[in-house]
Amino acid sequence: MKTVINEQSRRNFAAQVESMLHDKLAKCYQCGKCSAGCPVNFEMDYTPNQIIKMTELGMEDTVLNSKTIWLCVSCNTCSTRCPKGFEVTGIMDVLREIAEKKGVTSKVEKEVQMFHEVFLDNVKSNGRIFELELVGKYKLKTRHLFRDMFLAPKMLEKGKLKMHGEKIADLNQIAKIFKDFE
Amino acid sequence: MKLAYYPGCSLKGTSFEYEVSLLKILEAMNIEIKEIPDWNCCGASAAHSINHNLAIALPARNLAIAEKDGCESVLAPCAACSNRLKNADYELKNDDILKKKITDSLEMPYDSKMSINNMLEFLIGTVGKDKIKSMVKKPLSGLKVASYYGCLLVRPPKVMQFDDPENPVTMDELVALTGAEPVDYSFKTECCGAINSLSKPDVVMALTGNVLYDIKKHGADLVVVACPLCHSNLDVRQREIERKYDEKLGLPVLFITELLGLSFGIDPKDLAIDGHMVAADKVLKKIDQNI
Amino acid sequence: MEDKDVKKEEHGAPKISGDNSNDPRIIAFVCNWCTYSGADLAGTSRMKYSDNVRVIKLPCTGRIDPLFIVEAFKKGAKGVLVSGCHPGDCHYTSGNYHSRRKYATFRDLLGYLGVDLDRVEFSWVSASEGNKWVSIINEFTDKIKSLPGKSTDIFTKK
Amino acid sequence: MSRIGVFVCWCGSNIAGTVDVEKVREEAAKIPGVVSALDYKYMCSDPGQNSLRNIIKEKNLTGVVLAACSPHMHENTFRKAAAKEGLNPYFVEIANIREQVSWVHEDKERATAKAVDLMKMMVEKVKRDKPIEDVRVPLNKKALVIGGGIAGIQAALDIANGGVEVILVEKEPSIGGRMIQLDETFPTLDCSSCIMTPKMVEANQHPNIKLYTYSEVEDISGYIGNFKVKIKKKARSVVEKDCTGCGECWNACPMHKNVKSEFNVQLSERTAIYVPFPQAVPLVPVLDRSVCLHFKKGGKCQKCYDACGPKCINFDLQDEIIEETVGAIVASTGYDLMDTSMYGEYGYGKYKDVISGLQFERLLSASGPTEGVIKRPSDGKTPQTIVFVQCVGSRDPEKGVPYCSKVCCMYTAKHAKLFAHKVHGSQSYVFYIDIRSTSKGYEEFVRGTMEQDGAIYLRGRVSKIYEDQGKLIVKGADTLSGNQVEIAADMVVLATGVIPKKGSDKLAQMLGISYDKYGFFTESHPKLRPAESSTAGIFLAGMAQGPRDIPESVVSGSAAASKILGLFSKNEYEVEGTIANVNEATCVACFYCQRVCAYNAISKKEIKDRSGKLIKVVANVNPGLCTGCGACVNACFSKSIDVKGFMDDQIYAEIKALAI
Repeated sequence: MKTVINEQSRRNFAAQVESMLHDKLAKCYQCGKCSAGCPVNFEMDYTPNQIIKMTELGMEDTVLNSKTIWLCVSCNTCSTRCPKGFEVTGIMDVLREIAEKKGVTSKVEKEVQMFHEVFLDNVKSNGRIFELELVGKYKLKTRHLFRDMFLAPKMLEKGKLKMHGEKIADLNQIAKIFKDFE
Repeated sequence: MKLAYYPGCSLKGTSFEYEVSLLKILEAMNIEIKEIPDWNCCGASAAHSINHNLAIALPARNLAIAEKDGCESVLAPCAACSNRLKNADYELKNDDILKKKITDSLEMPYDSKMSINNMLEFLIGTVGKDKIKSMVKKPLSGLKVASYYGCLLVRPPKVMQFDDPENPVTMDELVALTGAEPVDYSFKTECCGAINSLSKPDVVMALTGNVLYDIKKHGADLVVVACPLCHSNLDVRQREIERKYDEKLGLPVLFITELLGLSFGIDPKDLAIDGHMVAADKVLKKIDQNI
Repeated sequence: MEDKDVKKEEHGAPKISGDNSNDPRIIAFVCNWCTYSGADLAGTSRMKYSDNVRVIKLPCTGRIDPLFIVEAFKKGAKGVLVSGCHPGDCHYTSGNYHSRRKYATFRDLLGYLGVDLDRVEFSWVSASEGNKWVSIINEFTDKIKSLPGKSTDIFTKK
Repeated sequence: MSRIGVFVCWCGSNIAGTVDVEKVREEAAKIPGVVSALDYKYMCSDPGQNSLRNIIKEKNLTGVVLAACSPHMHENTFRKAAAKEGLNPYFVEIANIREQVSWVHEDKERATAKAVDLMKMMVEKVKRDKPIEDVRVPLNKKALVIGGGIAGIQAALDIANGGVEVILVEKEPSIGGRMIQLDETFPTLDCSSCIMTPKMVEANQHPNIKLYTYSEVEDISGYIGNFKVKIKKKARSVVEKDCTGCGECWNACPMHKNVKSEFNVQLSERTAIYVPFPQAVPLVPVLDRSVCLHFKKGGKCQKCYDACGPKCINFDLQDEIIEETVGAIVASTGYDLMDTSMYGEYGYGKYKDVISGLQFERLLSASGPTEGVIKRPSDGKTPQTIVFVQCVGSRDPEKGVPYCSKVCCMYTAKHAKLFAHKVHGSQSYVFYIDIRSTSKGYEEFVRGTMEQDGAIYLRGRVSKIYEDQGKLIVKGADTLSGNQVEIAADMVVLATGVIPKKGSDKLAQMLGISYDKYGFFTESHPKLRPAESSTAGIFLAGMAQGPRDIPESVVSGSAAASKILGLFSKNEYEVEGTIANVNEATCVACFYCQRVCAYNAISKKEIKDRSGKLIKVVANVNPGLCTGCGACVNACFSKSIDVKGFMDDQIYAEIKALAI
């Protein structure tokens, strides 16, 4: 592995992340406590502390295409235990948001990204989540048609999956919120 | 003081048992709550994962409606919902520029004076230990109960402002009130994988498996939770986990409201305990034999 | 060299102590231990800053009498800077707390006397903060230059 | 009429390159009262100083202004030169035209104008200078050392060996401090008690040292040369001079196994009447009244009294207050360890086998609770795998302190090494962030722990420790391999951060010395006056100043001692004369000045006539305490107090010199 640092793009990327994060990357002193406690670290391609360092170094492509940012479950274990009070969970949100805005599609963890997108589409059109529709659309999009299907009959039987979703009355306002902030 | 109720999507869907049992024990204790009119989804993890402002705006709408409705505090039984509501409230308090953007978009003011309670804060703080204790008709003595808190109730501590983030005890205290024995174990606040339940089932099974086997090792008869996402992973995926790791668990997973309801002497059917994937029959039988 | 000469012409002959809003006299009351040393450090580091400032050295900002500030304005200063050690770092244990507390009280007095409070600044510069001294002087000078009115307007009549 | 001489220095081209020195000289000559103006290439050189002296003599000058470099550079040089010609040295003023003019400005014309202004200010100031005499304070040649750890003992011995009397006060029943709790010391693996005990004994037996153990400083007043000290000697319930240290009393005490031993950091128990450890100095027990049955159950139990041969146990002894007068003080109160139970994720306090570094020292020590055999507190088994976690509490601004505790890297390496020596085939893992091993032999020592003793170092912090089937599962990270690491250990040792001794902030307030936000005493100057506190006559030593190891503590103890011996080599202490001065004729005795004085330098003075009748009360400045800060001047409503060298009329004259 080798990185040639381009000062201008390094600064731009780091500054963009810092302004969205309201925190300084230099605060992190790479002690690794975030990575030590991360419950999903075992599936990640880069540890959380490496993501922070790579962001500081301006390695935008590597960071935005990493599995790590999509595998993060936002459990906040890292931020809670961080001795420097650095927003480790926050930086994952920021990087995902940048990836989403730049249209970077995660090559390796696209399911997670798609799930978030389908979820928000669902909120946009109903104001609330209609779970059966959410699951269905997600499965169509990812083509994981049969994964978890064995759960469905029993869940239907138990009444856990409703056949009809609720929509809220003031969908116009929801549409406006999405228009203003999407 | 009117108490607003924000059920959230899960309580109206996959975790309907939570709402059924909540309403049942509130009825028994004679406590009234008022569902926020025309509430919307808080955006859950999807929103904050890819759109920070949306993740504040969606919950803010609910808070603003509740405030307009004359409420000063809101109960959000779902840990994810209460987490998102608290996060939104925190950001609105600390970021005036963002607050203006959002209230302008909502065309509603928000005064940032709402007290947001998760289920445990509501039970211990608003209802109170004495009231709950006085309701216990059928003590659950002899029952070993592990309280599973997960992430969203306690983290991040500066925003949640609830209990000790490494070793919370509120739910254990509630368990003790029912006469059951709280079980201490190591993974009370380890993550179950929550949001990636559908997209990364393997990861979720590994994480949830860790928690469940640790609870089993410490000799619990059942698990109580105060979060629909935790419940979903611990209950719905339990059979799969047993198959994957080839080791029996058989741990019923109840909502804390259901456990309280049982100790109040409410019929398990009225608490929708039969709605869970892992049958609680053995535990229920044990309770019945107590009397 | 030519450029410099041209510039000089633009501004006219530089007026050292002239009563000119573009070239305001600024008096700085500083403590001997922190800020004076900080200003020395700016010198040994060969940093450059505005030459409008004249420093009056005192043992401690606790020694500063608000009437010194009034007197400075009366004698034609257009800005007065008071600078001492950081709170807690005072060479004299708590002298700068005294001056800070006093400053709050005497700010009202200065205001009552008609002093334009925008022209009085209070800051902390430690012995190691040569760069901070430089930026405070430059920013304060710019601010004073940007303020409307002549020195005679500093004592505004209410 | 003033006769002022102005000397403008070129400082080579340093000043002359940017300031028109001749113009400054010409302007000086025009000022009324200036009788001589001169510019010269290097005023600080011998010829420069000589011309200064000659002109003072020739022109009979009453004041001198040097337009030169900063007064912080050469004020003293020129004052001394002037004094040689009989001029009061405070009649020399410096206009700083180098650091604050020529080096910071570029436009020569404007820089010259500024230099002229500064020169004029100083001429006006020097015209109003009054002669100032330096003040002399008599010295009581006796020293007080507060805290009997290694730093305090070293200071006391050095002072005593210099022939000066020392009072050594220690809060605990024995001197020895933290060092006597340690097993072996890095990097040489000297046995700590083997090198410490002789020093403790020497301090106890030294004819010039008076030792007060189980005692605390209760009050201090006064100033350099003349501190009045009140020492509370807590009731020991044992008459020291009669006790032989035989041990019959503590063997007879029924309260064995009831109280956790402070000395063994909770790892063993002690009796109610006890000596903290066998080599205690003095070897005289203390009766802990908070747990003793005699005091708790109405006087029935007196088993220790019955067992005592010389009958030196006395239940009626009371706290005693001892008053002493000393000329100088050493504050060496040492440190405590942070309470690591606040790390819920590490389970200290919850899991018995998660212990602190100091507890591990006691497990290693031959005089410790396990007689030097490493055993787990939970089941007494010898651990085979130990995980050491560094930076617990240190370098953690969120939960602990942001600073580095300095000694943990080294003692952890020592722990891992000694563990390897004592338990063959064992394995240690060390989680670290950075290794700080910067003194002589330290880096080699750490490398040896890795290369010879086989300790595995992992670069990263630990996030969680939990128990699983008799093992402690340590979840950490190794950032070098980019991995999350999980280790099943038998025991975990936390390298706990150090904080100042509890109550050191209160002592600092009593002494009137400054301390930082953590409570560590601050030096008068961090580099150049590291042994001095902010208050004259009070010196600092040991960990009370900040994290440091044994050799550094010894050095600081010796440094404080040498400062005191130096101070005591004269009979009087000289104080700069630029201090506050009261005009007794106009003082109205409101004493606002007293309220704002941070140094308690102002007292009430009664003025009586010849018959002894009280005429008036006025404020009086104690020259030993006054530092000349000037806070009192502004507090004075009747304008009766001023600071010499910075008087009101001088400052107004400086402002006036700048009039536009």
